[in-house]
Amino acid sequence: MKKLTVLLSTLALVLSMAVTGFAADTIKLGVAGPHSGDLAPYGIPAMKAAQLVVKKINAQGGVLGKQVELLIQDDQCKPEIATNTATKLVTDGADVVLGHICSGATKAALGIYKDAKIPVMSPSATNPPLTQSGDYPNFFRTIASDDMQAKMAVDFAINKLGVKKVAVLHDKGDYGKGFADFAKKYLDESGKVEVVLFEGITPGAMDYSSIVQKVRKENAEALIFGGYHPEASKLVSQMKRKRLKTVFISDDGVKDDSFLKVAGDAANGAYVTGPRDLSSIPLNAAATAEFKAEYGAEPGAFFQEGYSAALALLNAIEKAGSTDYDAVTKALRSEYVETPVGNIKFDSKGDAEGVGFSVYKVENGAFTELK
Amino acid sequence: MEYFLELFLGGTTRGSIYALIALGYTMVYGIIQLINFAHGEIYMIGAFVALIVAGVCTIYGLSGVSILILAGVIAVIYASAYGYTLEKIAYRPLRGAPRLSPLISAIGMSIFLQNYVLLAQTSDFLPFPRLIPEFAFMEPVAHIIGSPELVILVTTFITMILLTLLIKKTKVGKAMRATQQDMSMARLVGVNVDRIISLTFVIGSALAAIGGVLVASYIGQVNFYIGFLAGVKAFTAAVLGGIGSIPGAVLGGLVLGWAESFAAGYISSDYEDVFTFGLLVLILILRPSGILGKARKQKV
Amino acid sequence: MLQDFKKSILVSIWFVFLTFPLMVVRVNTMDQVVIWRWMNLVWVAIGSFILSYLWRYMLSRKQARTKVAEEGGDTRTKLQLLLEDMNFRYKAMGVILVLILIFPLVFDTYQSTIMISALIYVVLGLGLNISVGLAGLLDLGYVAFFGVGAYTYALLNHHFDLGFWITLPIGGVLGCLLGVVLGFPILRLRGDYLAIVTLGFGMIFKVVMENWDALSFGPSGIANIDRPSFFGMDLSLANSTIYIYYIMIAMVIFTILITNRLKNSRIGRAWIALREDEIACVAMGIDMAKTKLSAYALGAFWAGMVGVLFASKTTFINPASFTFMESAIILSIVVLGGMGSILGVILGAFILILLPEYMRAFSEYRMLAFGAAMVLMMIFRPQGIISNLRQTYEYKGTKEKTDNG
Amino acid sequence: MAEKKHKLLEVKGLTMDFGGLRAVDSVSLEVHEGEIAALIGPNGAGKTTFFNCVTGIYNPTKGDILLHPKGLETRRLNGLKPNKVTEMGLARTFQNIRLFSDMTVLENVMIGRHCRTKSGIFRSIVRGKAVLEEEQFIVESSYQLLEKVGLEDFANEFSKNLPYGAQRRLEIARAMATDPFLLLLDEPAAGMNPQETSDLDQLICKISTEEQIAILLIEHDMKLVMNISNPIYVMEYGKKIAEGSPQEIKDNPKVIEAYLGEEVDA
Repeated sequence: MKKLTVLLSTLALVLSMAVTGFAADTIKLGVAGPHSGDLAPYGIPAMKAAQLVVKKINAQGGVLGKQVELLIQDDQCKPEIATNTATKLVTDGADVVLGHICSGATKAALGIYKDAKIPVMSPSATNPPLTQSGDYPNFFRTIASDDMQAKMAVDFAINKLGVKKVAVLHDKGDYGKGFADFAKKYLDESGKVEVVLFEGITPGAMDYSSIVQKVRKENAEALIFGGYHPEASKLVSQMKRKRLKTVFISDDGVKDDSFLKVAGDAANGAYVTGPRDLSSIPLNAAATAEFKAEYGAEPGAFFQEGYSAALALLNAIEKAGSTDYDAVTKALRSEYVETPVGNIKFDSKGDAEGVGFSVYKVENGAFTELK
Repeated sequence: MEYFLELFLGGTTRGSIYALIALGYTMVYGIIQLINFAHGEIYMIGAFVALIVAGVCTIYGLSGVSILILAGVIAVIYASAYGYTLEKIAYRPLRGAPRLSPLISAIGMSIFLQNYVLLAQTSDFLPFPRLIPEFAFMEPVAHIIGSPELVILVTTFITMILLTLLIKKTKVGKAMRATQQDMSMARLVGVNVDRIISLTFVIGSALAAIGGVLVASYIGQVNFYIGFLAGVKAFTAAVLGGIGSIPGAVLGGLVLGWAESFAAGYISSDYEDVFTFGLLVLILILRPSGILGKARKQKV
Repeated sequence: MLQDFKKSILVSIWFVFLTFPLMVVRVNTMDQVVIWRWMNLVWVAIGSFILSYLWRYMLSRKQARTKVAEEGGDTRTKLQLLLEDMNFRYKAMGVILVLILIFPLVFDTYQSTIMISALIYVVLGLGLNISVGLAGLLDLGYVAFFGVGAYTYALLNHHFDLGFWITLPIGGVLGCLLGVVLGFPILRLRGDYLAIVTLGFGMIFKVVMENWDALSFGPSGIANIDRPSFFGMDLSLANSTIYIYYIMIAMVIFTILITNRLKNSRIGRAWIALREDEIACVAMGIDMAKTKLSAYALGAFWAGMVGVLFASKTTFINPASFTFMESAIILSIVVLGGMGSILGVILGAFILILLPEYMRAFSEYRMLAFGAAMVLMMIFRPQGIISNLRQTYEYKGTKEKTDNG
Repeated sequence: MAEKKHKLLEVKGLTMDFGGLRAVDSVSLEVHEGEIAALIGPNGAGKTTFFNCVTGIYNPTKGDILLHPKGLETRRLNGLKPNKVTEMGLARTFQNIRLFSDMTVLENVMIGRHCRTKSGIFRSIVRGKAVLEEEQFIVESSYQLLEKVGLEDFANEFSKNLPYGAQRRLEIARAMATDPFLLLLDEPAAGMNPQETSDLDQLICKISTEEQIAILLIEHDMKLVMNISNPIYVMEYGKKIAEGSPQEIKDNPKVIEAYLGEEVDA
């Protein structure tokens, strides 16, 4: 029995040494996000972006003369798994991390990176408190936060559409409700508009006919919806069925080709906010071309943001001259970097300066940016 | 008043779909006292098969109503086949086992079927072609009740009449009722009980598939997860009406549809599911046998 | 032989028919493309052919086993006999204890984190085992109690800065109280109604947490929850993980000890009797309401406690962590491990939580496998991986009369 | 009937309706100390329903069920939960055997001891001396009961693996474990062969005399009933049609008609 114990513990020791590894001299870029499960479409493009960036930079001689090594971890967008993946990245010695994708998972993981003094940059976590609370000095993002989006949607509704009565709906989710809460706040603050309805709808419910009738009863001129495209397409289809003329305004979660496909005709005339159209930026087009050359398909959601984040992180290490936490965060805040989302640096809270949203209108089954 | 009518009709539409699915639960429960947890998944599979058939047909150039009928028929056939297989694999070997066993097996089957469709197809919502035509004569009242709702109501009504006739008038129906009342007695008088149980699953699944096709073409989207919530709601409807009772399932479905519709319309949809389950708990406490259910005398 | 072959061919053809639309056709209605994946059909055909043989073989084995049991024979497996050998059990426990204790010192933080997750599920499984495994009350909303514990700590920590150790029992007690409160209205419900109502409660918990902003901060959740402090000191991530690991080990041992004692007590026997036959149970003078409530509430207690630990480990919680799927996973742990069997549940938790973690490549198939396993277990091995170990009693057996007045 | 003995159970005008169906129609009955009373009647006469009313499984529509424990005050059983009735000292067996099939024979009997012992949750967790002693007492006394019904050799078998006749005896042992002064046996001889029946015959007499437990039994086996019981009550279509000593019953024309009209094996 004793022998067995000794044998097993020796074995365990050897194994663990193998895991923690013979640290080669590389810069380690951690990538975390959903790479499996139903939210994988939001995580895989950023992962591929990081792979493309690292491949390119390594071919050019790496960062600070060292090769960049990728550590990729799946968090399935679940907070409890995200803490595990964060721990994994920390123990594997990641110098900087690109991720996570979902706001909830990011929040759960950030504390771990903070303790380990690792800068983290998300291409997609738009939850405002991530930067605004000041709790996470190690957090940066290459996408604008939800409140900016809500502000833009509200301003558009008031100034461009001139509506007086607005219904605000959300899907009870983290993202959707956050957006709706901000929209309501800005609508109330404007003093020009009455919020006639503020409610959550149940994702997966059979239909939304009652709520659509309620919108009609309240005579809302516009409906601002916070949530994702499946519910949005159900709502617009039923509004069309019920011959409602209410204008539909929604968020980035709806600005997805699936919305156009599933809602069909009913989508026409809807407005959604989303990251500014950046295809005119040369680097943006180049990144897209790179992706197409490598994978033979269109890049998906958050590809450009992920590409930008990877560039920004590695650029900061290069400029800082080391992977030291203070030096890297300082470089992120002071040095401009050319990326597919523009020439950016980060403010003291971690939001990128120079990225923003636009309003898009659905016309003839396509999103058109309104300037 | 118009608002009330709108909510009422919306609730009726939703409720009649619940009723279609609830019938499957109630018939199966009536015969083998099992909550067929995977029944919602059969509904989903029905919708999915219809989507695939309709998709293929559209691409190969068929049109309109003929697709709807073809897709519907194939969906019904497949859902029935799945229902039949489900019973054979997951429930038949467990006849006579402790009560919890088939229930857990059913939950397992539900999870399995969901993930089978997820892996074989996709996790995305797929657009379901709008196959139900817009009738011109409905246009004046379209804001209250549209053509799809009308089609749903009419189809459900016809289906239920057919089901009633089947159960009341045919020999098979008689055998089903006999089996429901006393399985061993029915066996003694020469009813092939195994076959009747299979048939119950087949009929229940067919009804669920009809519901699936109707909902999918009404809402316009399908994914692997639509069966879960619909199944839970429909089961709730079956319990409300009195599980084991066929008119009870229909009434329960309608009551649940109205309750949800009015709750969302007059109170708030924030707590929609809370209302549903609150109603269920209330009914089970006040009248455990449901609205139309007869109290089963427990044999001691 | 030929008969079997014919049967399997038929089964194979049937499944090819059945899976044809879903496995073969993939249509994209927007781009007007149909993808035909014919190869899948071949796999289905071969797979179902082989499986049908396996199915028959397993069925015949099961029948043989029940026959032996009916004739009063011993159906215990070698493993089970080994486990019932007290001597072996003590030795094995010793070795396992040593391995467990040195684990975080040998492996890195990540491995310990994974192990903590598995241990959390061990406690959850043991808790649910009380109501499902012992008392036969199928609870599909168990995750709500887990959520109550997690939210208790998150909120008390957020508003009042209460520490982990104070909140730990509070979480357990609140879980327990909720168990009693929910338990009351559903006492009179029979097995399957109970299942659907508890499922409803689980969903209600999530909806309430999503909507009641003032209490729960809604879907955006609560962040920056403190990790357990070590005598007032805040630890680094690595040390804190090791610390939580040992807390978790202590909690698991505590849970095993208590559930084991309960199981082999007067109360535990009453639970099992309730599961076996409600009517006979009350006719033996057992108060059904009290017995059911105690099982339900005690099961909830563990979920509440371990919920506190969960919140302190992840430092962030939101309602999305408490879905029906979570309840289903805990239930499959209990079912697969063996209902009523403590050792089985522990093993079940390790298999179901660690396997997918180390086989990330197959994680997509995780839920598929869970579902299939639940069905197959019920059919072929309803007692689980390790069935309930029988307690032995010692008695003198005098023939003399006693005064049992 | 010689001297008047202490009256233990008194049922007056018991009526039970299920919807429109009257299953038991104002039946009155008494069981005295030391008696082995029997309730007989054709199938569907309402005997088991009568039992279920008395033991609290159904709440009767009308009538009184009074229990007069010796030296204690009279209790009305109507509407009491079954476990309360059992606590009061009235135990029963079931027509279609209801054993805890996945428990051992010994454990089945130990369940019967539940209402006479009191270790609660916390004390079971702490497992102090008192609890251990109580546990041991439960085991010992249960084993002794098994000895009494002759099942001690099967103590560690699963109850589902017992032969039919032994299962019936186990039900009796389990019921006796609740320390009753009145035992209600629902067709204890059903499905037994003649040998088993005659063993049962002796067992019932032994319980009655040695344990001082009064017995009320429902039975189809007329031979058994006539051998051991007195008085006998006869029910038909929910009504009591006769009562008296075995001889009186044998000669009662109503009884003969009821039985001849129904089936011959009675």
